[in-house]
Amino acid sequence: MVEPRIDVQVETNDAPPTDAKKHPNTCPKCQSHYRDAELDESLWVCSHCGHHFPMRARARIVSLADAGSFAEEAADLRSDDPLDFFDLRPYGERLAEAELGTGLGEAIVIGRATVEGNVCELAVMDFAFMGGSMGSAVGEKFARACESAVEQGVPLVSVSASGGARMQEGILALMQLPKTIVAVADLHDAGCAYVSVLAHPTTGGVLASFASLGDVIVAEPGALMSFAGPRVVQQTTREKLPDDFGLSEANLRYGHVDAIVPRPELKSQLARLLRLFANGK
Amino acid sequence: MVEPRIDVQVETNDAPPTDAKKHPNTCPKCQSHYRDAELDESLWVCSHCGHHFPMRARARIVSLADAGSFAEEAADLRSDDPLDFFDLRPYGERLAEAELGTGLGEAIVIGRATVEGNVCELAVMDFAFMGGSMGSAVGEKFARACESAVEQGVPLVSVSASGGARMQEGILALMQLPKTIVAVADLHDAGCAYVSVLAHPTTGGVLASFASLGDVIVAEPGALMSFAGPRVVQQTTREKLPDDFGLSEANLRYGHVDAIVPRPELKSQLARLLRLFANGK
Amino acid sequence: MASEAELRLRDRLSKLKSIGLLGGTRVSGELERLQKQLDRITAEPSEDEIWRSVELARHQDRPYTLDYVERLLDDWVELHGDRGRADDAAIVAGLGKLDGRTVVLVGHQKGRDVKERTKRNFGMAYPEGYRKAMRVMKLADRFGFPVVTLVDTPGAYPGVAAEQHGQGGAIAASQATMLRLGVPIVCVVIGEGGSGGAIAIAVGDRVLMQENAIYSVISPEGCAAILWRDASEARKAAAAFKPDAAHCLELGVIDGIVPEPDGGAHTDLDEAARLLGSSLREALDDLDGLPVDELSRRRRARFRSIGIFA
Amino acid sequence: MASEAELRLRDRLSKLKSIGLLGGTRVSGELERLQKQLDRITAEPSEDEIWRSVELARHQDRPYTLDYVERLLDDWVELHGDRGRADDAAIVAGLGKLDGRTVVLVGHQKGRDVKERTKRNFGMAYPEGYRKAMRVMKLADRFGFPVVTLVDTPGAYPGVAAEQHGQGGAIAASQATMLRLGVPIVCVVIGEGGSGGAIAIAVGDRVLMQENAIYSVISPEGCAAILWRDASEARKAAAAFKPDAAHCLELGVIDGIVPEPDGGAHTDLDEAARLLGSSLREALDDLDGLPVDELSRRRRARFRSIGIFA
Ligand SMILES: [Zn+2]
Ligand SMILES: [Zn+2]
Repeated sequence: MVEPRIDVQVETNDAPPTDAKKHPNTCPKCQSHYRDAELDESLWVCSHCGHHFPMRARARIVSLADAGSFAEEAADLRSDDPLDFFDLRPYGERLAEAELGTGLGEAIVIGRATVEGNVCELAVMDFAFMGGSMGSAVGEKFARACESAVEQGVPLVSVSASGGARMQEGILALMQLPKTIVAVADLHDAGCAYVSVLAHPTTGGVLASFASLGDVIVAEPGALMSFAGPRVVQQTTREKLPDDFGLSEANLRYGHVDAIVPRPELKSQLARLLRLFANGK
Repeated sequence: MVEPRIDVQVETNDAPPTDAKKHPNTCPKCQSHYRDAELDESLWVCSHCGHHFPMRARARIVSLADAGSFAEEAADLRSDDPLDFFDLRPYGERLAEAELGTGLGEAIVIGRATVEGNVCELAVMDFAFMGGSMGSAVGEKFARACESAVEQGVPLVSVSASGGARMQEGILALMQLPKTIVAVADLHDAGCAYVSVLAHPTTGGVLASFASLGDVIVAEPGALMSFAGPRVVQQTTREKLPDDFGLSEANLRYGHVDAIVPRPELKSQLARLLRLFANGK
Repeated sequence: MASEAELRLRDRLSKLKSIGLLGGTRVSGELERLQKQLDRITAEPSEDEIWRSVELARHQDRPYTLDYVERLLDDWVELHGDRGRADDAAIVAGLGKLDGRTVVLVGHQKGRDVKERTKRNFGMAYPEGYRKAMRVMKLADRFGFPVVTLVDTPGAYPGVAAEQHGQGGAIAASQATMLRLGVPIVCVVIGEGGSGGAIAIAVGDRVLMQENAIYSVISPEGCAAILWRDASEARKAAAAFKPDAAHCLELGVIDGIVPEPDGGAHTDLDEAARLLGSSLREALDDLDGLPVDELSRRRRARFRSIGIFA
Repeated sequence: MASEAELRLRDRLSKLKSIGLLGGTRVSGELERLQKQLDRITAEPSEDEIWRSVELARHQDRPYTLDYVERLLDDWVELHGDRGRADDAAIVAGLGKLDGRTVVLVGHQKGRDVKERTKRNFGMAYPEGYRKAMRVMKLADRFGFPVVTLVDTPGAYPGVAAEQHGQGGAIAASQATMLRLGVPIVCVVIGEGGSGGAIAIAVGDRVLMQENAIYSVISPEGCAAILWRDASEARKAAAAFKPDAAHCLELGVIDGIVPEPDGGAHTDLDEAARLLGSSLREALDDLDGLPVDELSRRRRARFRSIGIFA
């Protein structure tokens, strides 16, 4: 019999991928420690060494959208529990806890905004909500963001941060890959541009669907972008992983991303792209 | 100043690429020697070791087309000498000599035929005519073969054997690359299939144009198919070349050809493909 | 006594009948097919039954793609290579005739013996495999050949080189390519439909599963390792995420179930092939003659509508 | 006294005027442009003049693609990578605005100092470079952005890895891709237009050459080595195969010559850029508003008709 191997799609851990023992405001690279307010000020970039801390969806939107321009859409949409899934705890309980812990209804926030005056649709993921995993609700909200962009005739900008598909929704989670890809195809057929920003981490089913289909793909420095996570690769193949395994720097070298853009430059770079695409058909 | 490097496009030697000291009917692999009649009988394949000798265009057509089915086209088309090119000898003299030596008007023969009863257009190159090099006349004849296929609504089968573009026609030789590619585009737009057979050697401008654009690409065993010839690569890069550098076996491994088909099976394999494509739109 | 599964299926059936709610994605013959399959499902599969599917789907004697090719297609010509980097033997692709109609077939291929398993990497493709699939499917598109895919993989290969070669992007691109093909596509999960590696070639107009195939977002072992922190809880995990054909049908993920010989496809390869061939024929006949834009509209609507949320 | 070159050019001009023999490939403004350029050419270039072009085309201070980008485009965003294997620095590609109009620009890039030359491989691309070019040109196609290419390469890189990665196929595919783009394409040879490596990104609606650029099927040294069995006969070889702009115009290979500052482009980069910009603008304006199928028909006719035979 074929030796059963650990499959690779999903690494939906609730824990963030950085060293769990450290305080989340301690820079894992240089050990500098910051208060929340300081990190908010610096866009969650270590002012000492440039390390990019994970950025929450709301903070990301504030950092990109012109003040007061963001109008959220589909805020009421929530996950269901179609499989009555129960592992060590019921899925419903995990969802409620995530909502309480993050203040978000799901792992993605969508809405219209302007960036330096350029109208666009934003779709921003939040790793803090169940590891940014994609179930039916995330897929649906991303698809609605595409549809809203089409209605407005404006580009879509997504910021992904995800451990992959959400296991607790079983095969329906896998089906969000083609679902979001349909939405991008419709977006493209309507002549709207799609800029995909990959934040740390963008893995599994999100990398294997919409996040890889941007007309332009930019990544944040040091972001992990791999289909299979390093742990799974290590366990399955017993290969020694390169130091920069799956990082955006390696992906730039291997031709998979257009550019690495440090967070402080992201807004102006997006504005530049929006201006360029405003000329499109 | 940038160190001038030897460019790579063309290796149009008149000499065949096999060891020039040996008799052409001596197998370079196993040293078996054959009479012409024996090789004709065996499709110019060494019956001892399977080595594929170069095959002349007329013999190739006999081996592929059903008896009496081949109707040649554009047989009168000849090369001109637009640059009044003169190296050690005038281009016009080289052309005349090639025609006398091969009995062919140019390095390619085109015409309609049936293969196991399936109608198709054939375009067959001959390395013996100035190294199968492509100038304006070869480009024109290939393009006309495409157009004839379109008129008949049948697939095109080409058999290439070429050292590349024909230097003696300068920049006009280079322009035969896009010219033949236009012809393939028109062929495809008309819904006709194109099967490209690569014989030894298919290099330079022919590999970098029509020969690489088959819907299906099959190569003969041991055929060299490289853009730059081994000698140029060696001289330019000082790299040690792998033993199978540029050979069809390596190209299969690297994903560039669909299959390697030994010459005795070529006709039936082409017939199979023609039957399959007969169902196309 | 009607099981919950049966009730849900009946519910789905009545919706289809009344308002075409899952609309646009169904064509004639759909109702009868659902009805027939409904008649076969008399109870929600138990944990044991689900696990039996997992075992049968992975059975060492289960027919693989090339076993079906050999039994169903005439004039088969395998096409190799992605025209860029390599030929990935974990995916086979080629042209053949199904009842005289030229089709392009793409399928994962596991190996039967140790040597072939190594060569085929246990059916786990690199990006090169998906790029070969895309190339050959685009050829089908140019010539109007229907596409048949056979899905049978533990998953896309999770290796260093595979990542460096762009595994995630290749899986996304392959799905996007399938969405845009202007020809009918029928996909059948014939063994393991393992996550991204499976969906990469499973975006079709009809998605079917063999009776004992499984289709899942993660392997039972992988799921158990992450959620139960114990890979040996695989059986429990499988029961929880329900990768069996009956559940996939119930969830609207697949359009029909391809019957297998009693005891599983491996007990009678010829009969398994006959049953698969008959389902393929039926599906292709159904799709025959649909205009390209209608085909595309329905295919998109089919996948756009999958998912359950509040 | 009218030189032979002038006579041939006049002949070409009269043909254009009377029967549109090279038909379908010319649009308004063409006649005047030819006339103007005719006025500049007073004699067939001598062996010395041709060799001077070879030297100027390769001059170490000659402006490269990014020198023009910086002077001509606003909002430049460089795009990297072929989405499959690597980012080839020998070719740059990106989006920018030329006079407020978004264009996609693709060009070979040589290096100015030793370090950059190594990084950019002297402007000699691997297949990855052409695959990046194709990807970005397809993006232009989706959004209707005109494409500008700047050609400046000794040739595609002749290395073992480049061959293994499919150099020949990539060059063919890139040309085929350009033929099918539904947007205007203007190509300018700004330095060395070296054989397959050049034509790979030079299939456009307008193909121009700078005054001192060269465009050839092989380098003078390569030609001399093969035909004269002596690479030092390069000057003689160049005179024989005539890679200079005047001859390329005469042979119908290019549509016009972009003037350079006196002494060559390297003597005044700003002025060279101004002159190039003005030619690009003129060409793009000419092509503006042509329907896609007309554009495609003319582009194909343009290349289908090149060649001289008996
Ligand atoms: Zn730090
Ligand atoms: Zn022999």
